[in-house]
Amino acid sequence: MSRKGVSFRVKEINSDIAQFRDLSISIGAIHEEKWDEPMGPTPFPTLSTLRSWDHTLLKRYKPFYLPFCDLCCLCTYGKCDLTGTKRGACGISMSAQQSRTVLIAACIGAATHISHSRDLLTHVIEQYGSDFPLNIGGTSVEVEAPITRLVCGVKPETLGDLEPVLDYCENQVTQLLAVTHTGQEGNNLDFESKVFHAGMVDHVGMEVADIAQVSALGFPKADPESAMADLGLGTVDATKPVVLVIGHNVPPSTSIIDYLRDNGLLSEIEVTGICCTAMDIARYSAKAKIIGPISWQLRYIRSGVPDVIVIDEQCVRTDTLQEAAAIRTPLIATSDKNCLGLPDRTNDPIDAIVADFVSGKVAGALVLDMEKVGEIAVRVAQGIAPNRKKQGTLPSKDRIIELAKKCTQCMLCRRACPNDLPIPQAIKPAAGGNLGPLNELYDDCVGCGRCEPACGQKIPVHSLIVGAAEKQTREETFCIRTGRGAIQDVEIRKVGGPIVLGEIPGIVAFVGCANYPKGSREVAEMCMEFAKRRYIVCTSGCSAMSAGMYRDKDGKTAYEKYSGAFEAGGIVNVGSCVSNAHISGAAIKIASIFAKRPLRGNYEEIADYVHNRVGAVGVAWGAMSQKAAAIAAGFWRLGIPVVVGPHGTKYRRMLLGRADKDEDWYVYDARTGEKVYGGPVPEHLFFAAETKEEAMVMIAKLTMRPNDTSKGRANKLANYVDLHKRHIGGLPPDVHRLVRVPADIPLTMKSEILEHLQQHDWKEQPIPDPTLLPRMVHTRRD
Amino acid sequence: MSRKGVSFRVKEINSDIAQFRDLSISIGAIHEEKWDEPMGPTPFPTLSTLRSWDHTLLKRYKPFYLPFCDLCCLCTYGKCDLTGTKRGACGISMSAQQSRTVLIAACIGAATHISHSRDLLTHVIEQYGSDFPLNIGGTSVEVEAPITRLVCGVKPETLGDLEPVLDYCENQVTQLLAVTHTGQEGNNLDFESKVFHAGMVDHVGMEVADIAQVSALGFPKADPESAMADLGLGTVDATKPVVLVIGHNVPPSTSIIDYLRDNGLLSEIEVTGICCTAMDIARYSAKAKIIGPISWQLRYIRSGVPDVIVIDEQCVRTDTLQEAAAIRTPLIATSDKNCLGLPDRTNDPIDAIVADFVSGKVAGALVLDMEKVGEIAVRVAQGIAPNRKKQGTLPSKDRIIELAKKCTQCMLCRRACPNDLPIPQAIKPAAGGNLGPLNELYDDCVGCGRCEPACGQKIPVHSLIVGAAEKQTREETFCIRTGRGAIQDVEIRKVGGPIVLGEIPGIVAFVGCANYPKGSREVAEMCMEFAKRRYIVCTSGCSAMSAGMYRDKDGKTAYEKYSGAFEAGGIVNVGSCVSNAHISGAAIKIASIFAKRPLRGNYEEIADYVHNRVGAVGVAWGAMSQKAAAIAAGFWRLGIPVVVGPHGTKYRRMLLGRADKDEDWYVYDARTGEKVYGGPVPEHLFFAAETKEEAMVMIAKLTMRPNDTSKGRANKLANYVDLHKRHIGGLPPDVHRLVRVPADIPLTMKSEILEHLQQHDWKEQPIPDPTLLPRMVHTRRD
Amino acid sequence: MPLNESWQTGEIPGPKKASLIVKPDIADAMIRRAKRPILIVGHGILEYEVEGLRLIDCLIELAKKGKIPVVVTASTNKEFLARGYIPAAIMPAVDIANRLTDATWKGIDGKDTYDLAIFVGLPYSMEWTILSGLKHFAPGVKTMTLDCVYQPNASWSFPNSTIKEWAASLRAIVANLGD
Amino acid sequence: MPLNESWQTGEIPGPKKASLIVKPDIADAMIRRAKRPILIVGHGILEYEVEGLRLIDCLIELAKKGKIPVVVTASTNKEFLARGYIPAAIMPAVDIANRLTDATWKGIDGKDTYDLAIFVGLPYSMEWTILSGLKHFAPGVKTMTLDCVYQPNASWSFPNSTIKEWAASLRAIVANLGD
Ligand code: SF4
Ligand code: SF4
Ligand code: SF4
Ligand code: SF4
Ligand code: SF4
Ligand code: SF4
Ligand code: SF4
Ligand code: SF4
Repeated sequence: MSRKGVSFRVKEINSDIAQFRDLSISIGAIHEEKWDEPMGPTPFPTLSTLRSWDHTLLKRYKPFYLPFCDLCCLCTYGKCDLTGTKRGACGISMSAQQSRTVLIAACIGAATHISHSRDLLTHVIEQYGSDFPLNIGGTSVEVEAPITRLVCGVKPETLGDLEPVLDYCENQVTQLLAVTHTGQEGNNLDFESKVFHAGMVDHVGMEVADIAQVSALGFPKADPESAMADLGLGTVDATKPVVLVIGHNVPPSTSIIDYLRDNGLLSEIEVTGICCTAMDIARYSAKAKIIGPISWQLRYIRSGVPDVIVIDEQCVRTDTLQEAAAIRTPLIATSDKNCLGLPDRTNDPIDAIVADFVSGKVAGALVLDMEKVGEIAVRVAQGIAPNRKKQGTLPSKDRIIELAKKCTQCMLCRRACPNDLPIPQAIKPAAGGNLGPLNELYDDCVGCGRCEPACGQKIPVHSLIVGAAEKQTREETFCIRTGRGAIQDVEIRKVGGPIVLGEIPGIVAFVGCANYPKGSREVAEMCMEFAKRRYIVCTSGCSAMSAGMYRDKDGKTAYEKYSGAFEAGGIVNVGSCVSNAHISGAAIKIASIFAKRPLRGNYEEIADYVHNRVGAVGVAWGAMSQKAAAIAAGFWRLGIPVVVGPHGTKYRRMLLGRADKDEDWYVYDARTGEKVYGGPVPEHLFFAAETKEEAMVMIAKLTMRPNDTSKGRANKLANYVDLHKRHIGGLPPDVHRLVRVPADIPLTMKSEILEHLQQHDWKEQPIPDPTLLPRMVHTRRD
Repeated sequence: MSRKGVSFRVKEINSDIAQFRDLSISIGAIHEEKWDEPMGPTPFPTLSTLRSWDHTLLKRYKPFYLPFCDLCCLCTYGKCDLTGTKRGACGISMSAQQSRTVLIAACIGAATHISHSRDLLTHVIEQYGSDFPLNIGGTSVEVEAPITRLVCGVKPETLGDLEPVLDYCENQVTQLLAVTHTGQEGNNLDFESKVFHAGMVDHVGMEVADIAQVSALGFPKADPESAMADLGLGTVDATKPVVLVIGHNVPPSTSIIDYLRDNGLLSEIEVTGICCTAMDIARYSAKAKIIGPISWQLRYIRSGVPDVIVIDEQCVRTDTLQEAAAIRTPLIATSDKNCLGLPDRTNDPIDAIVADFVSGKVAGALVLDMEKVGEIAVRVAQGIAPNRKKQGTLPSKDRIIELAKKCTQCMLCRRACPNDLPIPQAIKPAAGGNLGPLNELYDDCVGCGRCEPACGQKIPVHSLIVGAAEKQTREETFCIRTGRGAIQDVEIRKVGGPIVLGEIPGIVAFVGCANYPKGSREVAEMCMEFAKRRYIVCTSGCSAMSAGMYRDKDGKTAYEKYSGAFEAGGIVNVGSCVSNAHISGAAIKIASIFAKRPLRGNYEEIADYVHNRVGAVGVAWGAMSQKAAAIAAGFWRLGIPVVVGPHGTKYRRMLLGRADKDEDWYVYDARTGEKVYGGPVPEHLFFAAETKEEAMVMIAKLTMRPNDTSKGRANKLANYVDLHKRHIGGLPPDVHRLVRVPADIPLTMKSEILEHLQQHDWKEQPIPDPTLLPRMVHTRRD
Repeated sequence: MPLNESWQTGEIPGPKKASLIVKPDIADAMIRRAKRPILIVGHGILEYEVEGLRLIDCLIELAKKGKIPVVVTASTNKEFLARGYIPAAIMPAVDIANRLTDATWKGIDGKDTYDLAIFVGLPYSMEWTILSGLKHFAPGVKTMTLDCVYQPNASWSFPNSTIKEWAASLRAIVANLGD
Repeated sequence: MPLNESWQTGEIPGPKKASLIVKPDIADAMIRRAKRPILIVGHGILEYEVEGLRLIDCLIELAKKGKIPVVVTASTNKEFLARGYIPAAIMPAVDIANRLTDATWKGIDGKDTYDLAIFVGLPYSMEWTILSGLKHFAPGVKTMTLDCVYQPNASWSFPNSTIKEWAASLRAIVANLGD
């Protein structure tokens, strides 16, 4: 009766009861002794352990609620109208309800990463054993699990060591989800504190997943020069049998590569992927091709190219089975989280399954044995490709014109489109033979397909757009540096100084989904802009793909133009969604490795350091999912601001500072214990920008920290002012709030800024040694 | 680095690192050996292990979706309009979305019980140690944890043995919640299967909680004659200092009783409770008084009687702090799940906290140390009572008339009222001095308070109703048999035969919340009706209270009139919400103890037995919460039907059989393996009744099972027909579907039923030895 | 009182909402146009009596004149029987609604599917959710409510009305049907 | 096109919804009645040009005639500057909206709170959510949108209109204000 029972497969439990006991012995804390760092104050924090830190942040960054619904429908007392000061039948107020909704989203997001992490870990432990050592980057990465060390106070050395870490995560997610029950938490800020907690736990879960797969599957190990992989619809050789993998959990896909390798088929079959499974399979074999983010699912399937589709979990369109059937491509589901109503063929012989697929007898099957999946997928693709002839459902030009003629200009498609794209306006000319305007929509279309069922004329609107962009899709031939995983300790040591001194103006991480207001290109443009300005740019997940989907005037993609090192002007693709942990991990490592702050179970001090000193900003331009909500929350608790696109207001609230309220910006000076004005930096914790331009200006501003040296502040200000001038016009109106001493003023902007300062009665303010924790006064260790 | 870290308190971890290792040793599976029952096929089932069983049930009991919103707002792609055949931006359909919403609710419910269970277990282990033996009913209860044995395949003997069981639950909740992420499960029936899984895991969590508290806190141990406790507003002696406890997690309340006992104060102070904490504190000390279910929160607080309010978790109105402040009563929050924004005083000296409360300096505080809570609560009540003078906020008759005069008859209060109560129609005469109609609303009012913020005239509508019913509230002096906990093995042995033979027509369990369409009384009336008809009636939670809140014409409450034994005509209050596990546990024990089916890790066979043979029905007449959803789901997976009130349609779907489709009702005859018609029994798995009368008739019908002997079926039919005649009128139109052989016909109804059968071309059908599992054919072990 | 808002303030529907029966002839026309209408009567009707007219009598007249089969839910049957009218079927509301979502169901008489389902007298929120179920999952069935409050999920509904206005409308519907 | 439904079909509001600006005078009256109005202009306005009239010019005229301070978001500032009009403030949309929920905020000029916030040119769903924030959390501030689509969370909104109708209305509003 060991907790290990949890991750057991039934067959194992049946086969040998004694195994229980054997395994329960292996749980032990053997490595505990080897780590001589003393335990910090908050290992395995509970819901309330870090509450006061959260409230400190939330006092400054108050939630600005943007209710996305005026009602609550969570229990059968409802629906309750919570408009204004009304309360629900359980007594809840609108503000608490909004935070509660955020907490549900964050719990779903964290649960998703953690359960993915658990499935992955169980799989690699089955394959490689509990004792398989963690290896994230050899000797270059001694702090192998900064978040786990920080949060849990443990130092994992083997795959097996990661299991109790996930136990903790599962326990906390359960506790947090319970908080959303009717009649539990009643205070909005306490809900927010729990959102932060969910975010922190989420990052632990992500870290476990990525260090497990990097170690066990031999992904690039913190390699700044990880291989380049093909990216884009145009890179697929459709003359070969094509496998498409979609999702986030890589084992079914590695099993495909393994089968291809073992059978010498690697160059005969195209393995293509969408979403993070694509990112991770490319880390496993750079021969795999990445099609694009979630928004490419419909267009790629409808192109008819894939001969077999293998889905695992997360961000898999739930209509994949229907779309696959429309192109007569079989679908293999491989996760018990996404069974799609398919018959479970896990225990059937491979030959029988392959035969049923190839003969067209079945359209889909559930196969939960990862090892079988590889062979089945490949053999089905081989068997089916010759007959399918890659017939897609995208309309030809003639057919587009014909369909466009049926349009009544009712506007329903546009009214269904999340980006309010002028579809009817583009269909009108198409009816007359001019497909240009339709093609123009392609870049801004997020491929959600909502326009189609909206149309009373049954016009397949999205297909019309993709069809009209046929030439453009063929030219989607980009490349991406495969996910490198962690940041090396030595890189941290190198950039720690320049970041604090300001030679590097900040770290900007482009993460999250593809729900962009104006297409992928904006992400690529922002990446290049900040790399050019010598920020450290990080990318992950869908955003990492988007970053590569654009060539500048030299014909180069971001990944070709900039290095993959964690350095000024580098563009660092850490990997898939779960690799986001390396970004927060890097911030933590700056505090721990560069600044030598104690790490173990010492969350508050490290977060206080990061918040006040490490100029990092997360940008989730197309953030869409609950996972993105959880990831953002993990950054918030570390005091790292997150910028989202305009759709981000649908996350129900922003966390906004008030630069105009001086009293909000006082910090303790650690040298004296005095409360001193630290300036409105970073100004916000969660901010939705209206346009790319507004985002870039805000990003530059949000890298500022109270601890900036004058040199650093001057560099950050120079970028901020320059971006503001270019994109907004004129000097930023708040520049006087950001200059503390004359030396903060960028040299080249001296006269105009001085004039501005005079106009605003500017007074010099000392630069503090900032902390928000009274207990850090006089006790600094660096 | 043991998983035990999870439940550690920070101080312990800090104090001694070695403790980690000590504890990791104690995880072991020592007792495993002592249980000689061989392991069944499905211990620790994962999301897909029992999928085929679920689909078997779902094929017969198909979801009938009742979307409570036409949109999905779960991610920032939305809101998506899912009307009819439209799909969301992630591809999801309306049916899948509805099931997904049910899954979120079931996950929240399960997480709530499991996290409550975890907190409780951690607390009692801290107090009594891991090795403290489980004792649920001494030698009368050998099967101490039927659900845990069935689901996990383990046999817990000590408190410590329960920890890994909760690990499993937390792991599964995390997995299940992940399924609700955007782009995961796409099939509605697979969502439903996961809902069932959540329900099953929920019952494990509830069982752990209740057997832990019964064992450690010395609650009645399966005692059919557990003590009677006072019930109702009228039972409180308001001349004494009064403590009010609200919630579900009993430790803060036991600490109050302990302090009173230790200081000889038990008769000086009134300890009163609302919701399950009330149920459980009465199990701890029958001196505690139960005020009522969740719907009594506002009326009791507004009465001004409580001098201190102690809240823990779940079903605590989120405006309690505001309501408490309005009567100048201090509030102590004791759970990290519900902090209400209060200052954390956990580590402050008791004297200081008490002083601050008594002086009125603070209105509320968070105290997470259970041992402190008892002393603080009592001393605050003592200190504050003399000065407060029990000033409530309920209006006097004159004030009611005055307020009623302000009414503009705008109808907004009525339109906000979940029960559409004719409030304006009652306020009109009140303005003229006739409070009768207002008083009449009292019984049907669920105390949600929604009418008040709806009123533009700021009339405190709910207070008007309660004020008008002042005399009635004073007369609320009822009693309740305190929760007895488990059902004894010997009781199971006794009733097994009569149930199968039909002397006992069924087990009817009244459970769940107080969101009644027409007040509490209907629950009491139903209990009495079924007890009178010699069904075994079980009660728990809010419903157990409601069952006692009514006196029949002899002036007796249900608990005075009927025995507390699990026998024909007994009314068995098992206890609080988590005690519901004893009801499903009893059904399981009938299969295991009476029918000797193997229990260990043998879910499908046991569920198949229960579904086909044990005539149990759950009734959640006022089901409101996510916990109620999870509890119901746990019954569904066992094949036990659940009846809810009309508000239950807001749970988004029913699971309805189609009696008119003969092909749906075939079962395997275990003797022959043939597929034979088993009749439409039980007809539904989840059914919302429009009225109490419809519910009673349906309950009687739903106790039928294909395995019924003729004697049993005749008894069940007699009740069904009689109830139908009384409440609906005439012979039930489907009686010919329920009579299989002539001997099934109740003697007294012979002629009319025979006539009906003739009119319906009735043909005799053999009575099968029914099973839905092909593998059970020829392999019966009983 | 707003005419076409949910009677229960919070029970906001999505984009597809009931058309208002602004004049009784609209309802008449719909009933006449229906090939196979069915009338589902909940227990709520037992409460209503306006100016000596009991709603149940009005519905019986409607059923007779329109030759519409009546399904009674809950205890409504007893009152019909007491008036000498035998409903076509006794069935819980969720059961009849569930059958209406089945495009292959041949009706209580085993002859054909229904194309119009007229609801009256269920508890407001139960009727709301049941009509929602039909809105989404019974594309072949139009729905109408005869309650005095707006039910957004029906195909046609009365506006929120006073009992008087409503009784007059019902009377007019029944009278017209006789023509 | 339905007049008073959310332009984005799925973005259904709750019970409290914007009144329609059916005639330009309504908007004028509201603006005149306001003690301290403020105009918030998003980047969307840069796209609109009807019959030679650029929306931005119309708004500048509105601001001048009505003496309404203008807050510009995103890059809108550049276009205003290019026309020689200096907005009262440059501020992201969420920032100005957040300040409007603060009943103690004394405005960009430090003098007093605003009682009317006029929005135009934000992305539809962003404006929807921001207006929702103000609907619930800025009880002292009435809101109005000048976009050509219905924004249910405002206090007043135009109906969903064609660009032509809408331009005519705007022109009329500006013309009236001059009176
Ligand atoms: S959770 Fe509260 S606000 Fe939501 S529906 Fe239930 S009672 Fe209403
Ligand atoms: S598929 Fe593209 S065009 Fe269609 S609604 Fe979605 S984003 Fe708009
Ligand atoms: S919904 Fe269809 S008919 Fe209407 S404008 Fe769009 S494409 Fe044309
Ligand atoms: S919260 Fe979402 S699901 Fe609930 S009523 Fe609002 S839009 Fe609908
Ligand atoms: S989860 Fe799917 S249906 Fe729901 S809002 Fe997101 S995209 Fe739309
Ligand atoms: S408190 Fe009572 S009367 Fe008021 S809305 Fe709730 S149930 Fe109706
Ligand atoms: S809401 Fe207020 S004013 Fe309106 S009918 Fe009810 S009590 Fe009267
Ligand atoms: S029965 Fe329902 S309302 Fe009552 S305590 Fe349990 S969950 Fe809460």
